Amino acid sequence: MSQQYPALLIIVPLLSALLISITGWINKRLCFPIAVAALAVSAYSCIGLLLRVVDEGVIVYRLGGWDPPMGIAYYVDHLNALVLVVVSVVALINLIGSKKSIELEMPGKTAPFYALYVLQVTGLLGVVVTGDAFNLYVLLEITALSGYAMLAMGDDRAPLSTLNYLYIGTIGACFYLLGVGYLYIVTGSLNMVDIANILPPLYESKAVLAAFIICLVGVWLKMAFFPLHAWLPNAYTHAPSAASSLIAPLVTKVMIYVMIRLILTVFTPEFTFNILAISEPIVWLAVVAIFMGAILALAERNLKKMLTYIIVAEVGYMVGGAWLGNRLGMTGAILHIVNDALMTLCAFMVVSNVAYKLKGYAFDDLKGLFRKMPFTMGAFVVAALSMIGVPPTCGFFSKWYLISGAIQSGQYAFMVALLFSSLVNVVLFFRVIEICFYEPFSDHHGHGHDHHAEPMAEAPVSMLVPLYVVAGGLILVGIYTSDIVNYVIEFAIPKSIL
Amino acid sequence: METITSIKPLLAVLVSLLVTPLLVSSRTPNVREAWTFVAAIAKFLIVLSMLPTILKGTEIVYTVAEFLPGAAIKFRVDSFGMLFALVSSSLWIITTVYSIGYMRGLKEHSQTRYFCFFAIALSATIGVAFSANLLTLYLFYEILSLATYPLVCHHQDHEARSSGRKYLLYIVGTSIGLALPAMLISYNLAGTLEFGNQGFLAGTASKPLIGLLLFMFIFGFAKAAIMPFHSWLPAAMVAPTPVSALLHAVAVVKVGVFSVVRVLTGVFGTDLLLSFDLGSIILVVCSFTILVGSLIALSQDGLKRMLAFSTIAQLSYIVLGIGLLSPKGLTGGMLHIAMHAFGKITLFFCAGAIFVATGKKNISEMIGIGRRMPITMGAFFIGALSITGLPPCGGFWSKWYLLLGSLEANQMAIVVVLLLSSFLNACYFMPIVYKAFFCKPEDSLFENKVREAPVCCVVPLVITAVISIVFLFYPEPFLELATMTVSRIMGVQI
Amino acid sequence: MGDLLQIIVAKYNYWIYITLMMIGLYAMIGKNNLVKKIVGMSIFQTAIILFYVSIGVKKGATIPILEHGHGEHGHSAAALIVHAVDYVNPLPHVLMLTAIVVGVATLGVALALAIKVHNRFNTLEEDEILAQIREK
Amino acid sequence: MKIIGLIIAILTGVLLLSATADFPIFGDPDSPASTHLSPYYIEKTMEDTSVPNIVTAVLADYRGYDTMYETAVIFTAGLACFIILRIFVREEPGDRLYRHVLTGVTVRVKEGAKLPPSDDFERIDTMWTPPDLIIKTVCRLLIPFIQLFGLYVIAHGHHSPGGGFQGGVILGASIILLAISTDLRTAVQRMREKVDAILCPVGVIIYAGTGALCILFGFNFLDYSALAPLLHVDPITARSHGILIVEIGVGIAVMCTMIWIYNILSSGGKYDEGL
Repeated sequence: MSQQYPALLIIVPLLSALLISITGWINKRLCFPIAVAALAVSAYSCIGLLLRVVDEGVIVYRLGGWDPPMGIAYYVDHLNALVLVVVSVVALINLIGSKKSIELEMPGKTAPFYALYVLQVTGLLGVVVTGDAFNLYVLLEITALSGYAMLAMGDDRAPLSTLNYLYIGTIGACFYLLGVGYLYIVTGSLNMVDIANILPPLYESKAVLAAFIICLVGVWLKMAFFPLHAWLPNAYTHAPSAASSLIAPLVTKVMIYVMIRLILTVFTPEFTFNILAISEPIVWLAVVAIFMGAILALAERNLKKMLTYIIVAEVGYMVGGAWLGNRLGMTGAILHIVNDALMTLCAFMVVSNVAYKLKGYAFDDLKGLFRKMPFTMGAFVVAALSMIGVPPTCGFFSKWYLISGAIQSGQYAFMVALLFSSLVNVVLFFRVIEICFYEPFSDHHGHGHDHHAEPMAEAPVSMLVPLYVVAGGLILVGIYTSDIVNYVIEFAIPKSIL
Repeated sequence: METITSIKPLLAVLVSLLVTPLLVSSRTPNVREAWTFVAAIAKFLIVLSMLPTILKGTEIVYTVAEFLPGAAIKFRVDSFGMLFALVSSSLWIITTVYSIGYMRGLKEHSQTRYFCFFAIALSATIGVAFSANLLTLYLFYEILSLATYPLVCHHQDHEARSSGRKYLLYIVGTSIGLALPAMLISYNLAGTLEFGNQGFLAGTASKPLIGLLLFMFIFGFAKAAIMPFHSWLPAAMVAPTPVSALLHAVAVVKVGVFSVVRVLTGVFGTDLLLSFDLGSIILVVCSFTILVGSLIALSQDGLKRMLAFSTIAQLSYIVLGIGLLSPKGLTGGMLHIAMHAFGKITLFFCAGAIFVATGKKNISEMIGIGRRMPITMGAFFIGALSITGLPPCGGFWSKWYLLLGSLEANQMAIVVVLLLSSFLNACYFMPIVYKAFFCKPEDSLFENKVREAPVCCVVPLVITAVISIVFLFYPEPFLELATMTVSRIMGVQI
Repeated sequence: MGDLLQIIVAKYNYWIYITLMMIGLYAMIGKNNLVKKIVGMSIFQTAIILFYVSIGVKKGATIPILEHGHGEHGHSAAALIVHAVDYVNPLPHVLMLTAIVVGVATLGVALALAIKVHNRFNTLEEDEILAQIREK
Repeated sequence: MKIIGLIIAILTGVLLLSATADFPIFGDPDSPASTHLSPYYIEKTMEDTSVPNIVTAVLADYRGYDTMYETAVIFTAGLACFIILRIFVREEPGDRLYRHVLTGVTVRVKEGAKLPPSDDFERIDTMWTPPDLIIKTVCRLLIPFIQLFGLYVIAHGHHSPGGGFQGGVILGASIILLAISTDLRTAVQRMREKVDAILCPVGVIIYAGTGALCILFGFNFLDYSALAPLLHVDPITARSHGILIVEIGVGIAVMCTMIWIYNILSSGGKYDEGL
């Protein structure tokens, strides 16, 4: 069966999503177990696939039995095997942790929500695993559509912000599609590897340049790279907890994967870094992105919205790292895909726990939260440390690679931006922690007597356990960074990048 | 250098970390504090059990995880780390006793949280002491910064809040803004972060870059409280006194100084500093801190604030000793870690005991207090002598070595600085002692009921005061550990 | 001038699609009404569909359905020989079937969202909605 | 915003136009697109799948995986509209209108009140207008033929332009036509929401399940030749049959989703009164 892992990891969620939407009309209680089982099988296949890739190298899976480039094929190499594992595991954990919150926030519509959730994961996995440029577009649209639907289920303003996201997302996808069309018109192929083989004599062509730019801009729109980020904060803030804690960690990260895939496989590093020579301005753009993300986050007085701006900054990290054009930077960017997915997941799961109990996450609502929800806040602190970049949490190690890459290529501005954003994160997170830690001051001055202890109102265990799995994962991934880098990422980056 | 692999260093670090779940789940305060005790004694015993091996000249290493070549989470116990670990683990036991007396005496809230974070902070301290490379050191340094935050802000009032902000801003701000990039640049230059006897930066960069790195490291480890990054320390005095005592006289600040010393010797190497003549920069910075710190201490009325400024000055002694780059100077600097720790913790214990007994915080309110609290003020006197560097206290040894070191290095200016500073120390300590014993207390100041603080508070300060005296006659094993370190680093026997 | 005209004439398909695309893109960004933006989106997508389909065009070729005898399995050998130049490129058509479907799907979801927005704010003019949000 | 939009649109246009200089001219038979992959499809389709309509063969077999997701996209859109808009209300508050079919008399029933069970009355919309006889009759006549044509388009996709999508849309349109020409309630009576919503994923399951079946036979996903032993034909014909099966799945999915989306959008999610 291990031969079929690449198919299974997608087919099982797809079929179960369909099954869920049927059982939703028959017996609603069955939906959740089906969804969990499907994602568990998918995660199992992804992990099995990663282990196989580590053992055997690139795995090609020909769908329909047709040889590429005639048919569609999967090329599973170290890069996408790693991202697959991240996507499937994050989705699984979040699903388990979100059950209560989904039931609370969307009574009566849980079944279609689970179906959309699983479809979204299917789409993301498909985007990551595919080796066909057009197939990627189709799966991107599945991701997008299911994402719109889930995001729109939030509060009053959610439909509007989702509609804005839909416009931008559609422009992004259409740009990508146009880019693929441009590549197709000059190469006649849609298979990524095949395109890469045909392209070299065409490197000087304006059409290839236009294709590259338009693809890149499309992907940037979808990943909310600054100045194209405007849709993200509102769309994520007003979304239901379960949706935002799935979409926020994964969608931007998968789009970064797509960008790296374009750079590494389709256009090859030779073209991207040597012939185009636009690395420098893009790294500068990333610097601006990081600065702006950090500063905009500072202006927010709402926990969830603050986190969304941090995502904008983190996107800057990864884009910058990938465009540094050296091995360290690329390693950092790929590693940060893993780490940032986990960090963001942890932070957003905390937010959903808070929302489950407090019904709000403006700063003023958070007073005294350490007393009310000590376990949730404990996980929040771990997430905060990771976002700040304190060892041994994983955030430190990817930042390490990114900064090393910046130093190696002499992009000191990028280094400064990373450090600046770390410092701002210190301020951001400790501001929150401070509010949660101190309030209420009330009658207490000096020493001598105890606080009037507010009753503890912790989130249910079914939400806490997954949260702590993620928080523990942040530290474990940090400790096993070297294994991830040496056995996986090292092989994911072509030898031509030094 | 002979090395053996053993899990002991990791155990020493983890023992207090692992006890935290027990602390949280304890049903009664007595069970909780019993666990703290068990952890403290276990930690001390583990550290102690490594001492003979170290004294034989063997080093103990243990690698937890390697994430880049030359950058691992790795422990290495050498003589210098041993010295520091011994000081902090032994003082933790004493401080635990004191904490129980102090916290119960004042009926403080959230005592479980307090003991938990105290334990974590000690884990991090030992982790710093035993780290084999800059990465591990940075890791535990950051953990310590964060673990002490809830301790500093224990009272959770407005003052604690603003102090906590300042604390984090200085400590975390500098470590991320300065130390982290410095570490990364060093790694990119040398390809390793492993502390070496002669550093690993030699021959990798030009003088301006090395100078820049030096600057970034010294100020990056702001726990060393070298001016101008010192003002977090007086602010942190809002914490309960045992925290100030152990953390802000011993663990936290010494971790800062320890890190600076480790970086100076293990990253740059004395030869590199000598050849680029960078020692003098350190000397200037430190002398400035010593003199200004002492002068500010003179003008303070709050006892703990005064002690804080005194600590700032004394910490720079240690760095100054390294900056002399002479064997005797190094010995003196390292020895001062131990001597100052015992002396200063005594003083803080006294301040706390006075507060528990009378509720007074200011020096001006302590006139005549010696008559009511003779044991406490007696210990205070001994601690003051030790800090000033006068016999019959251990502090004499470190100042003596520092003086010899500056003579050895032909730094007459430093000799003057040292003597002047000792004079200033005497100036701010002795009037307190004098007024406490020889002035008649004003009736309005004390009610008749005032007497010594609870036993749990008094015993520890007596013990530390006695140890301070013992050090004059028996400075082993600290002196031996310091000389071993120096001979390893500089290749000379003292 | 003549050259330019010749280029435009020879590649008029691209000019047309780009013009359409610009109209669509402008409507999506510049229009105030949410439904007009959706219309712009459709124009944009249609432009891309036109572009793809025009890639597949071959002069002198016919639709990509092979000539074949009905019902009988006994194809003569000669009938099986197919010349690629005789038929237009089928691939863009396949791709555009997908793109059309995606376009329809997006349109449906967008309209559903627009209805929801209208239910909430009673208007579809973006500036009026923003004003309402700010008032709160 | 308008100026920004203009600038962005023009910039994009200029970028895209500048690249066309390197493009082959319109209808060039020697363009890369026409010489790289497409000759293979044109020349080998008959051999590989025995389907004369190359577009169908490429759509459902060579790139069948794309198409499966295309169907999934449609289904996702249906589900998305459902979750976004659908409101479950037992009964709208307020009075209901009934019409006596034989006499054309309209009866207003107060909230909470009930009409005696009878087939003579039909529920009508609040904005009801009398049906136009011509429209009603013509539609009634047309709909069966439209549906027949839809089935033909699905079934004959191998040999002529057509296939699951086209046929599915035609079938869906026939029901929508019913809804427009009469009212939504009539259409919903013919095609209940539950049936609609279940058939919709069933269509996709037919597609994906066919593919998954191939895995069970030890072949790759969507490799229809695996179905040869099941269908008792040779592998190449099995491909042809496989294509037909998935086209039927696509047809069902597309038809149901079209109806579903229309019903939800036109009734604002309440599924009672349409346009």
